Amino acid sequence: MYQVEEFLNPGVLAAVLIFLIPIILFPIILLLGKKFEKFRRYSGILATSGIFISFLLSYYLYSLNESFYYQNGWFYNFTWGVFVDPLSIAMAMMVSGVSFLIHMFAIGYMGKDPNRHVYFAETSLFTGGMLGLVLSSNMVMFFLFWELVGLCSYLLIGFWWFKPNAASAAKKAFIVTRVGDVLLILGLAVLYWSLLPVIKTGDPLSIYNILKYANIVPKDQLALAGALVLGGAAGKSAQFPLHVWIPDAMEGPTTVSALIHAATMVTAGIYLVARIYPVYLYAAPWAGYLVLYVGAFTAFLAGTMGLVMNDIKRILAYSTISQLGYMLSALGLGIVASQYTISISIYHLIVHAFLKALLFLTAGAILYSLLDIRDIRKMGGLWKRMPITITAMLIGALTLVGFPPTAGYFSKDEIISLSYYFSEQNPGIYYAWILLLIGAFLTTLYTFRMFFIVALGKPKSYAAENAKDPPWVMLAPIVILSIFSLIYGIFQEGFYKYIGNFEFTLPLYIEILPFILVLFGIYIAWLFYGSSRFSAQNFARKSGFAYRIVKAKYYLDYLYTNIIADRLIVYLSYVVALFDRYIVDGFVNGIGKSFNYLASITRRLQTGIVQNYATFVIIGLIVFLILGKIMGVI
Amino acid sequence: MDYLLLLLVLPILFSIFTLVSGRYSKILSLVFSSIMLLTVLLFYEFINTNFTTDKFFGIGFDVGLNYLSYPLILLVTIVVFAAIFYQDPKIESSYFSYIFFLQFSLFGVFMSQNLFLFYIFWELVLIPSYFMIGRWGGPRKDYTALKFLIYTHVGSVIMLVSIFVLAFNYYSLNGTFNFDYNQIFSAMPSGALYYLVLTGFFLAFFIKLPTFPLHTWAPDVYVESPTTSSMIFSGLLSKMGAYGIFAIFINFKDSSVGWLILSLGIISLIYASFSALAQKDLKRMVAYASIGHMGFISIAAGVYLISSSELALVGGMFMMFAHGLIIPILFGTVGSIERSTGTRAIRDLGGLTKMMPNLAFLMTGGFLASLGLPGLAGFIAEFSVVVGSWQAITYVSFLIVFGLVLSASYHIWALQRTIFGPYNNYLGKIGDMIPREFWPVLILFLLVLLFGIYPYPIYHMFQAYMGGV
Amino acid sequence: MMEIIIQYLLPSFVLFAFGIVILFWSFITSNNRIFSLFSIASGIISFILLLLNYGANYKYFDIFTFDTAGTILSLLFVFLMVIISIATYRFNFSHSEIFYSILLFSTGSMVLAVFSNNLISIFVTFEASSIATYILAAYPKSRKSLEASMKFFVIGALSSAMIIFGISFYYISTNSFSLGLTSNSSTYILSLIFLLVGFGFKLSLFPFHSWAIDTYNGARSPVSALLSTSSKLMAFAIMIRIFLFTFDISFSNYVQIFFIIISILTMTYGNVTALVQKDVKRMLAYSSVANAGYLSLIFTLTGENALSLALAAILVFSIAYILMKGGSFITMENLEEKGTTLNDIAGLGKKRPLLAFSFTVLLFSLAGIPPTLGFMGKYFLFLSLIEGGLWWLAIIAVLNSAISVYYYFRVVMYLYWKESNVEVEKNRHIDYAVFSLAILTLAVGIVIPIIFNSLYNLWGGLP
Amino acid sequence: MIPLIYVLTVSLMMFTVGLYGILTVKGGIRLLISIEILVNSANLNIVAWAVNIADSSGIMFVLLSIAIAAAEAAIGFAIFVALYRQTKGIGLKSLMDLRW
Repeated sequence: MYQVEEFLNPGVLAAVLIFLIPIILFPIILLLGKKFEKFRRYSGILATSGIFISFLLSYYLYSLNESFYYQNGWFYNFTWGVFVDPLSIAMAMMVSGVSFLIHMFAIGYMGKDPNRHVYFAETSLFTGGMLGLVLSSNMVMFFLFWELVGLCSYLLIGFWWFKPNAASAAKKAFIVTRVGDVLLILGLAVLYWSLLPVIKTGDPLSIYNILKYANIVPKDQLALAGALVLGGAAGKSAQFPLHVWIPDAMEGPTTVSALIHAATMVTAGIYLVARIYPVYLYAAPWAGYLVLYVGAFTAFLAGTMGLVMNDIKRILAYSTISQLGYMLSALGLGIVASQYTISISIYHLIVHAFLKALLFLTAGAILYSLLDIRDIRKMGGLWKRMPITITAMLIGALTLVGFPPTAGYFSKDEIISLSYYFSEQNPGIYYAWILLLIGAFLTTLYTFRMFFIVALGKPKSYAAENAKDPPWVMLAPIVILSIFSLIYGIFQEGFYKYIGNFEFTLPLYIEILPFILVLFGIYIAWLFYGSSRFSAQNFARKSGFAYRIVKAKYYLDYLYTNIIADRLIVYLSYVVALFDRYIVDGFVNGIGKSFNYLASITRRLQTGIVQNYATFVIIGLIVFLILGKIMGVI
Repeated sequence: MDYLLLLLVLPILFSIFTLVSGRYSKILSLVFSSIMLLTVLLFYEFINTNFTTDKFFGIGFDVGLNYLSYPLILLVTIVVFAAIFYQDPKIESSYFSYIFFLQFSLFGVFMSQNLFLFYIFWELVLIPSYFMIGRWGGPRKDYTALKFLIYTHVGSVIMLVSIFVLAFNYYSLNGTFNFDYNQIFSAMPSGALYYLVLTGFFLAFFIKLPTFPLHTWAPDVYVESPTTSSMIFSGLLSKMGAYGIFAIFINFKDSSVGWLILSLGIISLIYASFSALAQKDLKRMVAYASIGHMGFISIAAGVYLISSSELALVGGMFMMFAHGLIIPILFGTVGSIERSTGTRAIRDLGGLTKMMPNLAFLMTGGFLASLGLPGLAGFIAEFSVVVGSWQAITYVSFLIVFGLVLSASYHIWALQRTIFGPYNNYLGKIGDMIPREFWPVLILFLLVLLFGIYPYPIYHMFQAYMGGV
Repeated sequence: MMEIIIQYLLPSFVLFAFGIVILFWSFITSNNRIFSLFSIASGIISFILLLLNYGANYKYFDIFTFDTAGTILSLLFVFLMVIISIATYRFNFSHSEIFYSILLFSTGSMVLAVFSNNLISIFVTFEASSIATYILAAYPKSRKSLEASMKFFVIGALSSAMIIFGISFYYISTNSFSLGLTSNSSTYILSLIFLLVGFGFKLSLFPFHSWAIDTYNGARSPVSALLSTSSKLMAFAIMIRIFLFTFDISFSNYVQIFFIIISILTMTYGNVTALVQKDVKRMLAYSSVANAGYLSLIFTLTGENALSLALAAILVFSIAYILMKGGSFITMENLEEKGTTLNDIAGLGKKRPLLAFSFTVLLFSLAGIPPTLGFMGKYFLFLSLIEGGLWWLAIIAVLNSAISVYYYFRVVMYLYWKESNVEVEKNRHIDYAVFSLAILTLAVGIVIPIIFNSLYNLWGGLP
Repeated sequence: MIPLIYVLTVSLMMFTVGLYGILTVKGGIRLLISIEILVNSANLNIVAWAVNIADSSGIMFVLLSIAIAAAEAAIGFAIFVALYRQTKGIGLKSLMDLRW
């Protein structure tokens, strides 16, 4: 890790261009598309190629195989610049690659939309923002891109702005993430003031300084900062209790869900925690436990909710949440055990990006050919009709549940085993292991529930009967991604070495425990949904109460939306407005009115009768005489 | 430096020319305002130069430019240029002469170097504002104009008394009268008189700002005025208060005062957000948004008084610049909505993106800037204030960020109701922003974007000012 | 001796002479313009003569002290008289020679009154001017003006009786009529109180103000201009000589407390009651009562520095007061026929731009908006209050002036953005008269801070 | 030689009478009369004192004030006559057009 002084250095230029190119494409595509109707057809290709360039550039950075940072004055003592190390390079390659594939898919998927130029402009802006986020060298700049991708997600969720659900979902996503963001700002504030005395000069919020000096900052301050930053991460990565926005965000185009709400943006929170890992590492222990248990609990909770959804995209959304929980808990494990386990978490992040992009694209393909029917109960028997898509879906499902030898096996089970491994020295982690284990089981259950209902059985709707595979421009990314998900496992060792290795060994029965659970889960899913031996409805009816709670998403949405937002805040605002109108302003007007009233009294003194005036004079005389008497001078 | 007088003479000349120029005044005033823009840009050379005459009773015509006043003068010129470009159809020819007169008095406020001159220009601002509200206002213009006048005037006259007290205290100490900003505060009286002086300046500045209990003139004024006036008033009148706070009020080195104005700032941030959330009228909502932003300025000043955190103070100064650019965008877009649809009621709007894509773009941009999205000028300020204030007030900052969330929520809510969602077909077929509305707002937005990404040019001036202080 | 005193008396004698000349000239012609020109000419001559005496400080025994402050005040009186004569150039009433000659007589006696320094001379000149103004108020014998004059006369006669009483008590306690004598007897205080009542009537201080409002309202506007400015300032000058230079010596805190009460009541009463006036002329009457309150603030001051500052400030205030109040009333003259309510002046900005502009400037000045002269007057006055340590009184005063802004600016509102179909006839002379006053208000306002130094200790007869 | 105190008492009586008149009478002429009484009581005051201390200036003043009072009375009379021409009557209570 060394600092590059001059800007005109190939590495720095490449790093800057990686995120600058897609950002610059945004106005270009927008204006061209606005000016010329027929350019819009090519907007997708332009965006895709631009992102491909940044993919090549990030590969170039990888090939340089050295980590450096460049920073330059921005405002006050904050700097801007790029921070290139294996972590950011890996993220950059993942983001640009996945985004490239999804853009390619979107060329077909959004092909008929009149405003596709807007879509592609915004997605390429998003990609640029995401790449800037992973490459930025300073937390303020990081936060800038952090909010930029949030904005893009807001705009893209509301891409079909005329749909009321889309508009309100966009609003919800923005405000919920905003809650996290302000916590992040406070976290940065704490970091700023805790690092300022430590570093004599320079930028307290530059990532280099944070990594370098975190170990000599008071622990409790670091813990506070970490907790606040975690709040931001929870907002972006939809961790409990701020997870409520992702399922609604599925209102946007499926490609958007694939790109932003599955593969890239939602992992920004994980990346944030991994980026300033030392802050947690040297913090007071409770911060570590917080990270771990937020992650583990989310992994479990989202799994349960995924079980009862019928909207295919929402199922995937909940699985995304739970997988993010796995990543976060992987980091948390390392923190609690004060080990360097970023590699495991990030590896699962990347695997998850592939497989979830794959699953969403397959879902997109299904929606594409089923004319936007999203309820899985209206599907069925699609395997015969769209074989390639559903096969890819199967691959994705297997990878998600971590079925060997798919990549998921190497990433997710690693985390579970890691939790067990640490829980041996540190019993506090034991419950995390339980939660993660159950989470794995639940994952299997809802994934294969979805798969069986969609793939097998009879078509339950007219659209499902004559569905067929989408065109190749959409199939190609699916195929590529499924290949990745299959074979990416072999890169595990190399990846661990690249990011920073952490090895451990466990007895075999622990190693394969998750796998056994997975088999069991698949079997149960088969019993219920594949060969309908048991009826899920009956089961749901039997476990009525629990079912209702889970179905209602644990009433969290109800609490946030209906109680806090619509009742508390809105009624409070009415009260404040009335107060403003009648008390504060009423007071001001009251002063004026009272003066007028006073005047209407005093003017009565002016009777117009001259003798009254004379009387006033005499009264004045007498009063002054009395006054003189009182003062004792007469 | 006698050139400085040019800055004061030109607007007066322009206002006279526009007054006599009859029906050409619209185009002429546009030319004049662009000339002013160029002149002010050229005057970057003359920062930290002063012009003084010989004094009588310590009163002389002392004007000067420093790193705090120059950005504000630049802001005034930019906003006036945009507003004149906007040219609300309601307004007549003589309106522009009032605008230039207002520009003159604002320049005076920002450039004057002694309190007496400051007070004179401060009061002079009332006259053009009164006429601009009253002659071209809405249905309740009489009430609004008189309310604005009395409300702000009461604050000012008490400031006058405090200026006297300071002056005489200085006189009794040094045997000479002296109204200079930097020296007169060395003679701060004690006891009851101290609180008198404090109250005077407090009322004057925090009414103009406006801050929570003293804000009720602002929504009326912003809403009753035609769009051009709203842009100017919301963008510039509040800056007088802000300038007063940063140039004069922070001379009260008193942390209890700091806590007072800090709490007032936080209250008005949250309070304004709540009131904005309840508004049915889009323009009124924007007015409350403006009040909410001004909360940050008192927060910054308060934090500075508590812990002399330079970051927060500079952030507040930058907020005053950023807000001056952002709020006119909001009023401009709202004005063109009103012109095009004939209504400002949020309930009647919806899905305007269909008919007015340009407006949708600019309005989204303006609203996001106003809620402090990074990459736009507002963020730099809010971030500096929040980060800068943590050390002084630690957990109280949660209230500030709560206010941020609230402001985000009502902005987004308004966006969703007006330009997103299904199109309200009762509006019928309506046109997009016309060029005279589109370009000025776009220019302002591009400036906001520029200073959001590259704040250095303005930011370093405020820093230099703090270095000078 | 004799020739010197002549030089000082000449300005007023010129006025008297011209007044008599006008009376006789009325046998030849009854053309109003001739008389107006006569009075303008006489005004100019005596103005020049007064300017020649400027800066002198000459005591004629203890009867007159020709000091510069008095010269400044009398210059103002003469100037206002000239302005009034210009404004009334187009008067078309029968017997307008009476109006002009009595205008000259009253002004002449006022000029003498501000110089007189002895209770006898004070009484004589004061009464002369009062009697002249009774007649002026009655002119032109319309019902309104007669009622105004009647009220003026009754209260005036009563208070002149009070003055004689006061003088008698002074005489009893000091065995002399010349000012500046002290005594500790209670009759001395009695004389103070009676004189206060008697002269407070002229200055329209609170309990004795009632006549003023009706009289200023009922009398013809130029006359109201004269009454509300010149004669008031004359009484004020006399009061300064009596109370500040005589009674203050032995009973300063007594005087102070009296006047603190009086001035607060007067300011507040005038301003508050003016808020609800629909008739502009009556509103101006109330505001002139309020201004009397500002004027009487000077008597609440004690201490060398404060007093010397206040005595200088009061001159600025008097200049401002004469210009703006006289100008406002003369503006009213133009509307006298149609009526002077707010609705009648509505839209004047369109019908008579010049007049409306000048009136607006005068109103700003009355409201104390910088940089007009009215602001400067108040500024220095309140400055002296702070110097005297009466900052709370200063706050009450500035709050009062803040209230007053309401009714002044409401008039501006009607001038510029209200419509009415009242026809206002064009009268160039009034335009010029008021415009010149407005310009002076602005110009002098800007130069005052520069020349303020030269206004210090111009009052002769200081103890 | 009448003792001073007698004279002053008389003048005081006159003062009260005049005051009472001013406050109560209905007609203008009576008002003029009571004002005359008032003024003359004051004059009496001065004269008595002047005689008491044998000072001529007091006498002089009284002469002047009598003359002025006469002029004043004349003016007042003229005003009331003119009023009578306008409104057949000079009742003080009837003249209240200008008020409030």
